Amino acid sequence: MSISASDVRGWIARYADDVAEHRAELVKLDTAIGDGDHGTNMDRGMRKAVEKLDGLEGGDIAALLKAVGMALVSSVGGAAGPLYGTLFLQMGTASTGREELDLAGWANALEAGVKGVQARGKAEPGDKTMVDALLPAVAALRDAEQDGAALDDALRRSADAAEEGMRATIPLEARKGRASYLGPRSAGHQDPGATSSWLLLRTLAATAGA
Amino acid sequence: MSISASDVRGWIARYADDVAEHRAELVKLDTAIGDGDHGTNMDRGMRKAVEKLDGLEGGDIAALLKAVGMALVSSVGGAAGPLYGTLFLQMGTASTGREELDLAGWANALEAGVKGVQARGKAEPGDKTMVDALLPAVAALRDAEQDGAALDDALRRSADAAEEGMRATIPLEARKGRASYLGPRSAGHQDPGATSSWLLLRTLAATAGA
Amino acid sequence: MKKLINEPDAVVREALEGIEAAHGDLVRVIYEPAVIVRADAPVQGKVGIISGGGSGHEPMHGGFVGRGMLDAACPGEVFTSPTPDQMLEATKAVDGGAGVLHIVKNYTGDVLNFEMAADLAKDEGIEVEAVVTNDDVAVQDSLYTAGRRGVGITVIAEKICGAAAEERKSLAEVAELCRTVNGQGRSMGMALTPCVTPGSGEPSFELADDEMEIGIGIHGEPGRYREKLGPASEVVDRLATAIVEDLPFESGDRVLAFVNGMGGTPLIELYVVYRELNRFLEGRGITIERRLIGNYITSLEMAGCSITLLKLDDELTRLWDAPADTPGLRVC
Amino acid sequence: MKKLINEPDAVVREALEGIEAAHGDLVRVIYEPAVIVRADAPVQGKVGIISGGGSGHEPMHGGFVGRGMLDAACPGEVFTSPTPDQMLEATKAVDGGAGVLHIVKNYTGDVLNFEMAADLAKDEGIEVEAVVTNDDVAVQDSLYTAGRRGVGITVIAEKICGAAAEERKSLAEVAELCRTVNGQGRSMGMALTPCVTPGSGEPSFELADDEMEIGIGIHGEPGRYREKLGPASEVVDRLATAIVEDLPFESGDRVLAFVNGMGGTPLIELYVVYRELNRFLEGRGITIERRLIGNYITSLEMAGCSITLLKLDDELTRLWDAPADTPGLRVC
Ligand SMILES: Nc1ncnc2c1ncn2[C@@H]1O[C@H](COP(=O)(O)OP(=O)(O)O)[C@@H](O)[C@H]1O
Ligand SMILES: Nc1ncnc2c1ncn2[C@@H]1O[C@H](COP(=O)(O)OP(=O)(O)O)[C@@H](O)[C@H]1O
Ligand SMILES: [Mg+2]
Ligand SMILES: [Mg+2]
Ligand SMILES: [Mg+2]
Ligand SMILES: [Mg+2]
Repeated sequence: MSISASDVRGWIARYADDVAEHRAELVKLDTAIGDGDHGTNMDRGMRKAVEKLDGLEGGDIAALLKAVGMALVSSVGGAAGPLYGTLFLQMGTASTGREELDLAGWANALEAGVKGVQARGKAEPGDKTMVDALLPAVAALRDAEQDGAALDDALRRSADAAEEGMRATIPLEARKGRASYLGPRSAGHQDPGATSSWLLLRTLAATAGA
Repeated sequence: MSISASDVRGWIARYADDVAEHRAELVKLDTAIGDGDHGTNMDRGMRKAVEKLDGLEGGDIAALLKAVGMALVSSVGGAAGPLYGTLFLQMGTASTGREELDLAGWANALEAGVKGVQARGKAEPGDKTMVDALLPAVAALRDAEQDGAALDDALRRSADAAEEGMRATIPLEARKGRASYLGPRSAGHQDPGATSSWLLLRTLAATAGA
Repeated sequence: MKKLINEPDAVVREALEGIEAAHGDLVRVIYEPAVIVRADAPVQGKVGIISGGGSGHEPMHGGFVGRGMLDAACPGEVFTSPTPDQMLEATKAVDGGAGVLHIVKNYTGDVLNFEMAADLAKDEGIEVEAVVTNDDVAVQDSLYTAGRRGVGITVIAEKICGAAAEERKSLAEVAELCRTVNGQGRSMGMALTPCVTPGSGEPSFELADDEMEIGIGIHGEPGRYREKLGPASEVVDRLATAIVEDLPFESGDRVLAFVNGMGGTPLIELYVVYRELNRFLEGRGITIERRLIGNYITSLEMAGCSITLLKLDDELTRLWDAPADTPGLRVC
Repeated sequence: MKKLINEPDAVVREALEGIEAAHGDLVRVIYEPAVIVRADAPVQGKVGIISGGGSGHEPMHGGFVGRGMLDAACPGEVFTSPTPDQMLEATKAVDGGAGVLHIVKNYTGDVLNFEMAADLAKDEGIEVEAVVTNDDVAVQDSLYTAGRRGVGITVIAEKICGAAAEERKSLAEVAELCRTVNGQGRSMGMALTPCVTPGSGEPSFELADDEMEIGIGIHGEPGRYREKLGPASEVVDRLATAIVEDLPFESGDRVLAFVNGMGGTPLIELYVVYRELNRFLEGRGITIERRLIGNYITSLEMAGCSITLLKLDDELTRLWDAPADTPGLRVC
């Protein structure tokens, strides 16, 4: 079992729906420790990403992922735009020439993407950012690989790891992004970007699982 | 029995206290159908009037009343400043050369004052202004004169007439001043200027009665 | 009441001290009685122009004192007309021998106090003309009201008359010009929220979350009626229709369009309002030849806006474009 | 949410249409991607200066496009940094062959998007320098934060660098000047009320009737801490002390003092604040040589203010005084 180009299209379409559905919730989280636009930004960006893919023929996974990245960069703005944009652009580059991604291939792609996010945003684990959801997800994929787990099982485990990482942001004091301006007042709130990242991986697990 | 210069001083001092005490209430009335400053304006003006009298020697009633008028004109502002200022300036002129005012003398003075208010503001009875409290007070004084009533009794009757006139402004639609901008919405509220005029006459009755 | 002030009773005086400290190059401040005077007043041979009114409408009027606009302004207490002695002081301070124009907004308090001041000034031998502005179409001009209020057109009249005075036009000419501007101008305003005066500490009226107040004045008075809050396009349609049909403004007219913020409405919204006004007037064949957008005649922190239209001709346009250098309005 | 708008999602675009209709003589508006460009751009041989950021801070930045200030501004969605393609479009539109300066406020979003844009512009052979402003002393500049926010000094840097560019200073010189201004400037802000973005419809934070939020940014973020609201003198003492001691500003220094309204605070209160600031600085032997008072970098309808001080020298003063002709700031 593996991730095909149509799986990617389905994943992006479903994620756009999930973001729209959780838009208000993401805004609320960002209002508490930021400026209240994360939900709006991601919703606007994912709608553009879906449009972009609809206008794109063919089964080149790298092309699809890069198209999503470009759409996010040019429509999301804020911190999340360049960061999610880079995530997808790097995943695309890492998948060049692949017709489909097996567990190892997907793990490599996601790892490259998260490396890109960190290179751009300079966030370390524990800084209370999307990285706190993304890095555990990569680690979980690697463990699953070790265990020779099936792809769908591995995706579920990476989504669970992301959820755990997201919840772990609650007590943290932010050290990156807008929330860091609050200092101690940022503790006790869940990071919006970590939340949208968990949603991203949960949706993929659901898509592949289906 | 008659109104002496020291009665006038006592009246003005007590009225200043009454206005300070009712400042918030006058503001509230003016907020409903005006701009919410009548209490503040009258309070500021009466404090100045008291200062002015404290700095003024002697027992010339006309001089005292004119001094109050000048103080009000130069410190109250708004519609009430020129109107109450004119009221006292005209009362002063009408009392020229008098060491004290008997009932007839006071009736003449108040009548002259109200004439001045009407000449300046062009308000007719029923326009929902201070005139609706002042004119009945003059009429009541004249009646009392006819009945050969005592001064203190006459003053009480003129204060009662002013109160009645004040209450009668409640159902009226304002045709003068700021309240007239509200049209029908001005009905159902008591006029702030009529209220401060009633207070003025009530205080005089109380002063002379004491 | 949440305000950046010290003592409520000291607001006007302390703001004057701030203005004096900030704009000493343009204006001079007199405190007893309170007057803001152009630094180089009196300008010999020039008609002096003064205005005044309650405070809380800043930058009007004090912010418009300077070359090309007012020679002096009399700030009253918040929302309270100033007193005759302030106006007399201002009149004497700006009389350069060519007489003094009093621009008076039509409110009973302003009119009565300016009347007393004009009498006193004439007693002192100063030639004075008073023009009363009354451009607010929200008020019926009838025997049953104090007449239409003076609102947005006052700012425009101060600019245009100021330019004419700089050209050494006579008092009669400047006064006539002021009447012309007032006669060709109309305004109407609305509010999304009330305001709170330092003196009262209470909201000037109550308004539900989905309501707006139409036909408000500039003193936090309630308006003519309230309605459900609609989109900006409807609000503009409502105000502009009343304005355009009152004068009336007709197809082919060239206008100065003034979108004024009441104080608490963000500039981004005023530009949305201007967009709607521009579309509205285009639809009626009326051309916006000049415009002014921003907070110029305010009601403290009230959220809302007013629209003012002035029918232009070449002369009025030329005078509008003439240089002005004041803290509140600059034309280079 | 009470706003003079149509569709929340359409606010930025419709405001741009209003700006285009109002200021066509000064600026040109591009819609896809959204950029406000100086009407006569690119000016051959002149360094182009662009800035950008979320909308809701008007007049910043779009209101500062024009002769003597910015060549272009990129408006993002409300409180959301614009995107690299907007910045690339702006950079190309204003490049007159002398290179382009990006003035970037220090927010993660602004910095990351401008970084991507600069890379893309360089790929197209345009010389770009970026200067990040970070004058907000409310934020500790440490490894544990995204660093200090760029606030009030940004407006001043745009004015001063704009003047230098008009004098045909080189990109390196203008960029260095921008660093100098940022280095000699400090700011801090406070809020009496939150603001409501059209997108969220909810207040950005809750504040009791007797509380104020100290150390706020310009995006409705909560501040560093909240306190009981005191008199203006205390508020100013609080902000100015933090500012003065940070640089530090010392006795004998000459400064530009910028009292900025967050949007919902009446001008009369800003003058009271200026009065207090003037007294505070006098007390420390610091001379206010130039000043700016008003709503220039706002947070929608938020009530509150920020104070910015810039240490001046003759050259900076001369450039501050140089002519500028923009919708939001005019120097004659
Ligand atoms: N330097 C960074 N590295 C990684 N993620 C970051 C960084 N800065 C911010 N983020 C993420 O971005 C999210 C905020 O995104 P968003 O609200 O859309 O942008 P903005 O903060 O500009 O309004 C935060 O919750 C955080 O997860
Ligand atoms: N033309 C007028 N004639 C007589 N009294 C008037 C007139 N206009 C207003 N008033 C009185 O003045 C009162 C309002 O005074 P005040 O609030 O101090 O002035 P303003 O209306 O200018 O704020 C009204 O309640 C009314 O009684
Ligand atoms: Mg955000
Ligand atoms: Mg009143
Ligand atoms: Mg009043
Ligand atoms: Mg944002």
